[in-house]
Amino acid sequence: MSEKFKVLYYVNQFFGQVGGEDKAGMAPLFCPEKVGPAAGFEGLLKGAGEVVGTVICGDNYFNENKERSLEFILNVIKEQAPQVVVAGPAFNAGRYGMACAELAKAVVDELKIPVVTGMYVENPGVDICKEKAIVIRTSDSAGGMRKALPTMAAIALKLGKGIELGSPEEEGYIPRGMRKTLFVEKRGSQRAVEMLIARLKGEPFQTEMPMPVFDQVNPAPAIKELGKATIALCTSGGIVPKGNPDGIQSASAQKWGKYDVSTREALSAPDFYTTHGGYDPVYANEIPDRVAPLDILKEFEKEGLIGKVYQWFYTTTGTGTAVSKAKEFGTQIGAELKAAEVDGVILTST
Amino acid sequence: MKKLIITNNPAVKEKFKNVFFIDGSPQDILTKVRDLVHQGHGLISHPLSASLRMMFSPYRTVVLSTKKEQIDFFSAEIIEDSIIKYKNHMNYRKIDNVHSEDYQVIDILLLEAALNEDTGSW
Amino acid sequence: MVKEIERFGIPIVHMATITTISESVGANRIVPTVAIPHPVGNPKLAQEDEKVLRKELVKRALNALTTEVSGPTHFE
Amino acid sequence: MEGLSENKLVWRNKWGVDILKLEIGRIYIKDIQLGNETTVKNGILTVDKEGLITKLKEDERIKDVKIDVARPGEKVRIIPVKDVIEPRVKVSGGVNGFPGVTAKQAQCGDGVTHVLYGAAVVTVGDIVGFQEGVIDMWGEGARWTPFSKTFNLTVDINVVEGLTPHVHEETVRVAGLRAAEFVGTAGKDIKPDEVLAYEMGSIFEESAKYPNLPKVIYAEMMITQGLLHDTYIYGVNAQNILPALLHVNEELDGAVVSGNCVAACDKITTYQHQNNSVINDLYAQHGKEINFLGCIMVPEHTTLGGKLRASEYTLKLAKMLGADAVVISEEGYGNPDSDLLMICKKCEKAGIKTVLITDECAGRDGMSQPLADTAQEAVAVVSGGNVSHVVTLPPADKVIGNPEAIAVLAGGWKGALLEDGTLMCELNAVIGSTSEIGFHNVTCRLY
Repeated sequence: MSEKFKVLYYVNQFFGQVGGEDKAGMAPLFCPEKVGPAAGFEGLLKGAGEVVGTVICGDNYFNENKERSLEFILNVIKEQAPQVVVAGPAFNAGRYGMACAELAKAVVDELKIPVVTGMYVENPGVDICKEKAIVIRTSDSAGGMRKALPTMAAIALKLGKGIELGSPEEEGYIPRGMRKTLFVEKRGSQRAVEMLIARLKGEPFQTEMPMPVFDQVNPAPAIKELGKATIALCTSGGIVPKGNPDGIQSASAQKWGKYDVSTREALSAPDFYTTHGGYDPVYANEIPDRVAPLDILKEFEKEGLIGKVYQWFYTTTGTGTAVSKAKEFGTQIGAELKAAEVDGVILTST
Repeated sequence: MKKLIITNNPAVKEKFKNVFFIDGSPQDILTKVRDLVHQGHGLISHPLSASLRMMFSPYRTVVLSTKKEQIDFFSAEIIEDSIIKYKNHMNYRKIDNVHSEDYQVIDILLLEAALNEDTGSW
Repeated sequence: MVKEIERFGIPIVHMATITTISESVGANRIVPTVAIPHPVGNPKLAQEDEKVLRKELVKRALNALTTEVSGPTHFE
Repeated sequence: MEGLSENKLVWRNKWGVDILKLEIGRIYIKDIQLGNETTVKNGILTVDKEGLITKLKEDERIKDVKIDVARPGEKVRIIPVKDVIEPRVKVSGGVNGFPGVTAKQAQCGDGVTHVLYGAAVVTVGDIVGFQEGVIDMWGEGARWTPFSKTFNLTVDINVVEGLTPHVHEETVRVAGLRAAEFVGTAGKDIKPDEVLAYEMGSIFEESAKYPNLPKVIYAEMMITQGLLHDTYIYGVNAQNILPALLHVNEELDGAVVSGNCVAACDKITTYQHQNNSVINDLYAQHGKEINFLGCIMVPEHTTLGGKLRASEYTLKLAKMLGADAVVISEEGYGNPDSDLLMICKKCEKAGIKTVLITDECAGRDGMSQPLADTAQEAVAVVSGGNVSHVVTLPPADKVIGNPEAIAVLAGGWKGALLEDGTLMCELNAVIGSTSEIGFHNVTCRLY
């Protein structure tokens, strides 16, 4: 069996048995041994693959030095030339999950090597990499390791041998968001009638085309003292500084931007304009405050009607942006506003 | 009842009055329609065709109502969705210019059907 | 976006022209605005009048933020 | 009116009210041969080729007709397909042919009809240059179209010069129907291998019989937007109708004819109207799980006003009939998606449960969101597959129709026509591949 495929394993400082939180700042290193979960992994590959080494990196180091970390790790991968890269599982650990996810994305995009990882479904890393890597569904704590590894190994085995993966349910991974066209036993009309009868009987049924879910959030309590409140201004109308320094897309936005407006009286032209591709930009470009009314908020701040306009102005474009992206933006922006103790938010949309 | 026909089909321009002709792509037509809807015009005809093959057409004609004070939300949602859907298709398809004459003819026939259908003056 | 920010317990007011979308994305405090390309402006007005209009709309938004609501509410 | 009384068989049930009773006798066809007479013997359908050509050329607008046969498994490609029609003959009740189109007006859905089951007439010929629609009889392509399993008599129509597109379209459409009628007569005196009975009383009677079963209606949307985008009911162009209520038997007996030939993957061919799978599958549950009330034929208009009107009217008919649930099927892609969701939303809001059948465009890699329009109310949707799914079709030994149309398939997108004739195309070019009446067994799953 000289034709074994090669697997490279990635773990954080904890699973790499270097140390706990105190070692989270360690830079990545390559270790030709099989460390932590990598140790038992080879056995699960049933003699078809071998683990050629382990990359260990501190979670904080990775997240704070993403580019440097990726450069190092990608170089190791190039040298070792594995057929499959395995990372984690990260369970519900946010920083570890983000590291696995960013690594997975880079490896798939740049090196075209398949990656298997494992995460709890609510790990923020899932959304980052599930389209690129295979993310198996794990429990939320390391107690699920014994269950996770065989699932990951089974997938690694298929990837290593170039065998097509089955459905997410069969293989235990989180759906990648791919609509796969396939044949089923029953014709469509039959499936429709069965679905109808199940609905009529109040039995469970599964739609073949799930609609995006809109859940409702309980309203946050009102601001008590407006005169002391810090108000943040956000827009999905794509108002950006001249030159669009962060390259916010005109549609299907992949990112948001924040700009310091503490010294500004208004979002005036030509310092600001709209990059939004979803409406006629003429009016917004004449007076950007028509989309995001910083001018009025600043006046109210002066008058003492409100305590303060928050230093940062947040912006993105709303058109064609996937629900999952909008959600991601909201979570990131919300976390920042919460940390900054902002009391209320005005969000304008075009 | 005045209707406004937005088109990039030269044959439509020749044959009809109240035509706003744009020398551009179907995408330009949809963008212009969107801007006009935002200004208060309503959609009379749907901005998309009913078949996949017509997505390849170099021509697109949309009928709008006269401008109203209040923006028609329904029209605004439809044009927005239509643009997303159209772009989604054209990401990996290209316009079929080889048969542009035939597309011109079908475009105008579908327009005539739409105009015949809309008898009201709401 | 609206929902996710509100999830942090911060009151948020959505100023939007198509209020049906506003509701469907889960906004609880909604201020209907002027038009899609210029939600809080109106190029037809003189610049001073336009400012008055914008002031009025932002006041409505602040009013919304200081009002307790129990579900999607329009402030008109 | 003559047609109505002629040969009409009237069944009476215990309430003594006229009902429609349809018997479909299937004669299994195992092969088609071209010859000098039109007969069925031991399951072999022989078609009088010259006789058929002469018959079709009675229409002076037709210059040439080419007749051929494509059998399952043969390395044959048919392109561009305009329509597929099942050859049938009326044995008793009603009149033979397609009332309002090829025959005088008569009630469909009553009496005895014989079907040459397993055979199909496939019309070929382009009215405009960009037509597509491929049927491969073998290999990979055959998996994707239900019409690779039928023995196909292909009718390639060439018209005289100078016809307007409308007249050209009508000529080809009617020629296909006439050809099916001509061939179908071979089954008139043959004993069917299988007899299907379709019997349905009035809505009141059926509801009295099954008081506890939920009442279900079928709303069938049809493309009705102009040339190459039309559907006919009893010969009436459905562009100008209000949604019409049909007895469940009528469409199964030739009341509905397709004039739509630009949406290869998800159009409803005449064959699929004659064998509408939703009607058949609902019928199978009638009296068991559901009380199947009827079909509402819903036109898909181009105008928003028309869409609003048709969706409201459909809801009203459903309410008048006391429907508890409705199956809604779409035809086409693009603006009809709006109609589909409008009807869905209105029905759900009125407390009528819906199940939708549609197809989706999720991009070549399947990674795009399938729909641009979304409605929270659409909780039960059947997908006929991704129209952008790419299939690789190896070269054929023989092409029936216009080989140049193959280039059209590859021309409109970044597809490929390789030197050896291998073609990569999207499912949207393959006839019936992503059927929105659920005629085929393709779907999409989230991976």
